[in-house]
Amino acid sequence: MKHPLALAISAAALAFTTTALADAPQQGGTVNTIVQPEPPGLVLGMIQNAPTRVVAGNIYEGLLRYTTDLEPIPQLAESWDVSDDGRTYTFHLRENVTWHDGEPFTADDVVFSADVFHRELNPSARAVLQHVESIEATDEHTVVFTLIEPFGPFLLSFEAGTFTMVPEHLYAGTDFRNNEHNDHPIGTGPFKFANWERGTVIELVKNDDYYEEGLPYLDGVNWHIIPDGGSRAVAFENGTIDVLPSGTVENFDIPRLSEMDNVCVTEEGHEYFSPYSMLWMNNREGPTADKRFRQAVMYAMDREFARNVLWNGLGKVPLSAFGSNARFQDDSLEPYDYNPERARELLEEMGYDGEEVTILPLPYGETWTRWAEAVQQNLREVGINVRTQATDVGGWNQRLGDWDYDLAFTYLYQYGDPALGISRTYLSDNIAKGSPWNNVEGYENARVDELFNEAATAYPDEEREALYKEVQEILHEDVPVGWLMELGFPTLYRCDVKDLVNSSVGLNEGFRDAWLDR
Amino acid sequence: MSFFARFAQNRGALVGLIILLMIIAMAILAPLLFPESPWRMVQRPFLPPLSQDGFPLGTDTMGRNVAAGLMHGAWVSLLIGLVSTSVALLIGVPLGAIAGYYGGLIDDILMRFTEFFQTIPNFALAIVLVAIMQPSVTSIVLAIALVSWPPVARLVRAEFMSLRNREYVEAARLVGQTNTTIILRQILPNTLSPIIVLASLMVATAILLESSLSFLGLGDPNVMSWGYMIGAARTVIRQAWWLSFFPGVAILLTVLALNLVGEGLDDALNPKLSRER
Amino acid sequence: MSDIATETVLSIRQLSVALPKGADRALAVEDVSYDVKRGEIMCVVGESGSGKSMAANTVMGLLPKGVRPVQGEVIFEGQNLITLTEKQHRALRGLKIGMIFQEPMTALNPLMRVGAQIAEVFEAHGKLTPKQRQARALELLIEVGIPQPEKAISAYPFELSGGQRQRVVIAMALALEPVLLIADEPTTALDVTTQAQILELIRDLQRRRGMAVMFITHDFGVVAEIANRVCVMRHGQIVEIGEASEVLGNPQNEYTQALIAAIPSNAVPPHREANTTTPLLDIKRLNKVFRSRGGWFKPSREVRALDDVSLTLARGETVGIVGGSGSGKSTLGRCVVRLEHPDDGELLLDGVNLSQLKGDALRRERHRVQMIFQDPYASLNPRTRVGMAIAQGPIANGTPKAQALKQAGELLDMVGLGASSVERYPHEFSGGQRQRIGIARALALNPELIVADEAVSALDVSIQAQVLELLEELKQRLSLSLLFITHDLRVAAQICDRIVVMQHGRIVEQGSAEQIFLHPREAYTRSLLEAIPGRSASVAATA
Amino acid sequence: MLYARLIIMRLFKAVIVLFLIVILNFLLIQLAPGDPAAILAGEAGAADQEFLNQLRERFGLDQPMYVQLWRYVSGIAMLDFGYSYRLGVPVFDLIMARLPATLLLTGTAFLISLVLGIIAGSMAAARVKKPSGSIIMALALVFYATPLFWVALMSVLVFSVYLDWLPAYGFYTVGAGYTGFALVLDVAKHLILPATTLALFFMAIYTRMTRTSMLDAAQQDYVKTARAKGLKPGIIQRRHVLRNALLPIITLAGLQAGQMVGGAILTETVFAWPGIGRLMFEALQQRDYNLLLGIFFFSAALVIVFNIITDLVYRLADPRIKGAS
Repeated sequence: MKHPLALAISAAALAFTTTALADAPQQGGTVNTIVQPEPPGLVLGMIQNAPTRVVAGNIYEGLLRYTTDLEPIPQLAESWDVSDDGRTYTFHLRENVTWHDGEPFTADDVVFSADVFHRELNPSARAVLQHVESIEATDEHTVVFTLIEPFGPFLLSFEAGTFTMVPEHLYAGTDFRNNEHNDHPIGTGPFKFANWERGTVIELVKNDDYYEEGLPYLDGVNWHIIPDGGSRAVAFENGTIDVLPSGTVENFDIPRLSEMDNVCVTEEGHEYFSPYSMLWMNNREGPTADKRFRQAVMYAMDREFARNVLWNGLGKVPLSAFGSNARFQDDSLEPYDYNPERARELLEEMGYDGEEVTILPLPYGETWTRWAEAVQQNLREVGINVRTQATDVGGWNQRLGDWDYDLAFTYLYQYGDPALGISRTYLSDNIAKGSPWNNVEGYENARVDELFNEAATAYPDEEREALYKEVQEILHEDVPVGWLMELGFPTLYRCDVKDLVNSSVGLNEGFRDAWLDR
Repeated sequence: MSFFARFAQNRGALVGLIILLMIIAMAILAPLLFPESPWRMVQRPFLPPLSQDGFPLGTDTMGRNVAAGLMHGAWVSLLIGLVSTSVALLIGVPLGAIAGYYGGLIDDILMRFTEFFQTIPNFALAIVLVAIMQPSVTSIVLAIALVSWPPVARLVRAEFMSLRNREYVEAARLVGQTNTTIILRQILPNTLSPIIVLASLMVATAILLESSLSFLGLGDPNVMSWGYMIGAARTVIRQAWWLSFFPGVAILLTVLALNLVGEGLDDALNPKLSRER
Repeated sequence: MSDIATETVLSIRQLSVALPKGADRALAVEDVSYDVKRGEIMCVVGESGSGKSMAANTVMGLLPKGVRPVQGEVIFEGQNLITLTEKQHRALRGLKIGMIFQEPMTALNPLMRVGAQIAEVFEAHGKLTPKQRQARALELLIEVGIPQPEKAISAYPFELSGGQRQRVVIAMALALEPVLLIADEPTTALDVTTQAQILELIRDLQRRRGMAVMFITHDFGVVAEIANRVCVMRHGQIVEIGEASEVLGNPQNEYTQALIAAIPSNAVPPHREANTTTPLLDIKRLNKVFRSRGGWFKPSREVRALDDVSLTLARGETVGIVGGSGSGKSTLGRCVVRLEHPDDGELLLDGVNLSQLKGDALRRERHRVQMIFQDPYASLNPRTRVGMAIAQGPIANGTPKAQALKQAGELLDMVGLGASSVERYPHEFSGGQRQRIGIARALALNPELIVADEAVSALDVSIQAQVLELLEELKQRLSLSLLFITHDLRVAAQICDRIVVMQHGRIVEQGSAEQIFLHPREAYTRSLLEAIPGRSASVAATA
Repeated sequence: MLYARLIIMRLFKAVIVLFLIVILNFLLIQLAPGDPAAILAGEAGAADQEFLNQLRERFGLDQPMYVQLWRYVSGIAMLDFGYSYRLGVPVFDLIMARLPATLLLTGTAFLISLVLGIIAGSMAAARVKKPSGSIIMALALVFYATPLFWVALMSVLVFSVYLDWLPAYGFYTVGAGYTGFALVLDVAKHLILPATTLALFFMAIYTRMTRTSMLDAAQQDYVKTARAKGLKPGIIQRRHVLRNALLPIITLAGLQAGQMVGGAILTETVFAWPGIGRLMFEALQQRDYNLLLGIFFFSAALVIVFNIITDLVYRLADPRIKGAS
């Protein structure tokens, strides 16, 4: 069954392409949108959380952008070469780029950003940089990265949010976190920081010196801060807000809002992150340590119901550890369909004695709370004694970091390549207390470790594919975590905002090409 | 005039009592009328009220029966109100009694302590306490109790201060009764009527507080309370008004009824005031 | 003069006033008729619940809610006040009829200056300019004899004493020179000397202005002092009415006779002597200072309540402690029963010093001295059955409960209430009966000494007499030793062997009752004696 | 003179209370699960131990608790509230930026509720046992019993969404560029819904309190005295009954004024009002200890300030207090 909203989205996408072709972009106008929650700061590279990315992605830039098919396209790097052994990457930079303060952007900025700034501050960049042997500026506009050994997903690592370019002339030699420019971020992007009224609005204005001729079309973007979901919906309804980024209104509001006149919806713009929702299951102790119990949980959950009722029919019910946007997915595996009978059998087989199992919802809003309730009820109906532990973000982090849970909701970004976004969940050397983002479930399988490690550095892709196929089979059988859903996040906007989403990070850099047909 | 006759003279109080009894009946009958868990997803989501047999109040975001939730919720809301009030009384009455009876330095210390609690805005403190203890029925009850005991302590203290020099108390002291006996036998029974009146209002306030906490997402996810229902329905208020409307009305009626009963009790227990009305 | 005295100002004819449903009787006042004439003071006298104030309130149009006249008429200046509209009635109040109330402490608005409150009377009837009103207010304050009237006019009520406040109320009532003044127990809340002054003031003003005064009181002493004519009421009906001298000197009605007989006699107390001279209580140089607790920046204040008080009481003797408010007499009593902790000095009871005992040691000695309290309504726990209230003491001191309750029954029998009262609650008893219960409670522990603190002051005269009689009888029967504290010399004279007069925490004078009465040595004692209302009148009557 | 001494005395006490509050809250917050570093790391979506350690060291969270407490308390003594962990901005600046909005909202609501409550209460007291009086009291009871957030939601639904008369959220129209009087008008428009919502509940309280207090005062002897003077009922009600009835209301209002800061959390959340109630809730969720403690400090200070103001007003209203001290 296809949910009505999902149908609406494909129709809108069609309409969108036709009108986009018909009209020529117009200059001018300001778009009002929303950022939720209020970001802690705007210096991308120092802070990588979602609200910072969505605002600062329009101020800062990376070397590359990615199409919705995750193909790299130029941003600050005009072109790039990869050596045959897959160890040397040479980037040729644009020559006419200046920082917002007027200083030119050069290869030294790249070396500083990658080798100094990100190594110190940025954990996700750090994970990639551990494969890098050296970074050199061979001339003012050329940078060479030399890797220790081939690293398949290396070219996917240069997105603005993960690998931001920061101005060396302002940051070199300073205490980065207390740098005076943190209050007034300086980037190379299409918009400049203008004003931030805490609790109310962040205002960006057009960068007149932007290197892409004619861009941006808009005069500015205002990011409103409205803490209540209901108020955000009202603001969109009464026309104050033009664009509702994904996740800023509750899923339950989306069908109603999308049915309004002059409102368009798109599900695109999340391909790079491919948020994948999972159910951590503690592999260390309790009933969840038993593989049969974990399989029973997979059979007990009605994931189609959740997709249809809670997610408006958007997203995909996943097959296994690899999402559909991930490279090397093996789609021949047999899905864990909703089958309470099978779940009960498995529980009986393992001799489940009714021991209480706790479930930790993700404290990110109503949809997640409802979902936890649905799963709780699903599990109860096959005879599992479940109790929900309510918590806030702090408690959730703490419990996962301390492995103090039985079942817990989460979602993780996949970053396109299994070596970037997937292996981290299953590698045993990634088991460490204190973080909710590593191998939190405590799954240990030597063969899986071996396969993942080999695949990351194998070259070329055919070799990687074979290794990943075996990993997927093992994981599918072991169910180290529950695979809930590949999330579909719709972006709602007035149809007269054109060319809004055109890359795999969507709104994070969407206003670069956007224009108003008013 | 008998106690009930005096109570029933206040017509509002009688109405309140009837509403309250109905709500209590709802709570008691819930497991009989809706033996299934109120969490069960039994029908299509967002079924409007009266549109289908067996779902007089419709269904919620996930197809759960609103009527079942409302009935089961009565039990939870009343329980949270009663238990948190009892805990608040357990804290406030002894503190107030000791402060009021002994006076002097003990009184000073206890009252500074009470004032201190009142200096932190109530609701803010409740939120912090629930967040720290993590939401559960226990933490909610404790948090509500911890922010609502100071008025009890003050009331009891004031009563004790005015009663401790009553002649019958002095007489009790003179015949050699111990302080504990005097506090428990002589003074406490005579402070009961204002305490009962205050307590009935506190139950109402506690129900309101619980619903406010739930609204902010600090409710216990394992029990179906009215506050939870409104909190959960808040995001869909536009497309499904009935989801927040019915529990909202339920809270309103309960709080209203408790207040009316409280006033009635006040009239019946403190006849001096009733003449003024 | 004579024609003035016969001009009827107010005429009440067959007035009946109904109480709201559920009250203890249907009519507050039944078929009452009397006149108040110009230039006379008409005293309406009766005990509590006699309905004596109801007619006055009808005249003023100030009946409580739910209380309404159902029959008769009230004629004032040719119109029937009962049929007036509220607005018409309002025009008379303050202008033609003035009123004084019982409680001067609460009769004035605490938030308004005295001058403004007086000026309001003129304002209410649209007289004078604001400036003139202040001037008149000052004149009135001078007229009612307030000390420092220029200061008093801008004072707040709390800055004035009770007597001064009552003068302010009188000034307000007289501001517009009313034809009729109604005074509802205007001196009951005041102490003896102040009462005498206020009575003098009212009589004086009445003479000077030739007003008609309707004076409501429960005290025959006051009646004797002030009345031209008397109307005695009981249960809402008039039992006797006539010239003051007639009614007082030659009461016709049995009830009136009983009331007059019950007045503590002014006759010289009989000479009595204690049976023994063995000292039971020996108080040596007792001191007590009350300190108001100061704050961090606020100085504390001190009141010396007992100043080197020494006193002995023989076994079987009754000693009266007499004094005005603030004399320290109550503090002395409370120190003796150790409800207060004396600062220093000795309190020897049969040789044991009680003054510095504390905690359990004190608790164990408590049964030796017991107290009878003033307020029969406050001295019994409303939620404790009478039997239990009496038995509590013995139980606390180790007597088994059943036995203690049995004794309680016997004691109740002894104080004339019957053993069956054990199971009843205090609210089922009248004030006098409750006081008997209080006496039984005090006796339950077989104390060596009983302190009676104003034990009969809150009772109606007739009840007072009965309770005093009971005490007298018990005293004889059980050879009690009694410390009898009272503000009323007459009462003291009735029951005491010896009298101690106190003022400002010191003993002024002590001696046998006879001696204090007939040959007071100190000026203070004399002033107390002279202030007794009706003293001259009743002495004359008995003479 | 007298006031000056009183204020100094009260301020001295206040400082002690505030220090105790700081310490208590500090300890309380330590009990909460999770710390700001973990949350910031969590939001980033990917964090390693090194990142966490960096953050903790930066925030001083690696120190033993007593050191943290000492640092914080000695900071407060110098009126240094530290930096917000999450926003990296001085706590003092953040609070000062938000405080005016809260004060505007609560102040307006407070005045509306007090004035209307007293008027409604007096009217109800004058109409005891009449239908109009009963209707006022019934309304007050309903407002009292209705959950505040529910009223807020419903009023947005009715006045913003369906009728489109008033803005649904925010402090002013962002991007409209109003200045001067236009800005004042704009803010006023935004203020109406949240202030009214917040005021309703408190108005109900004042209405009930005023009525009870007036009926109480009407029983007093001095009212009988006033009637005996022949004063008109209106004057008696205003000058004698109401003035005395207001005394307990002043006390209550003082208590409520302080508490309104806390009560505004719900209103500020629903109406996206950028006040400190909302800031507090966010700080709590983010475990932004410094910010949270700072807000507690300020709201407690507000309560104390209101208490002192109440005392002064009470002294003005009741001459007896002045005389007693």
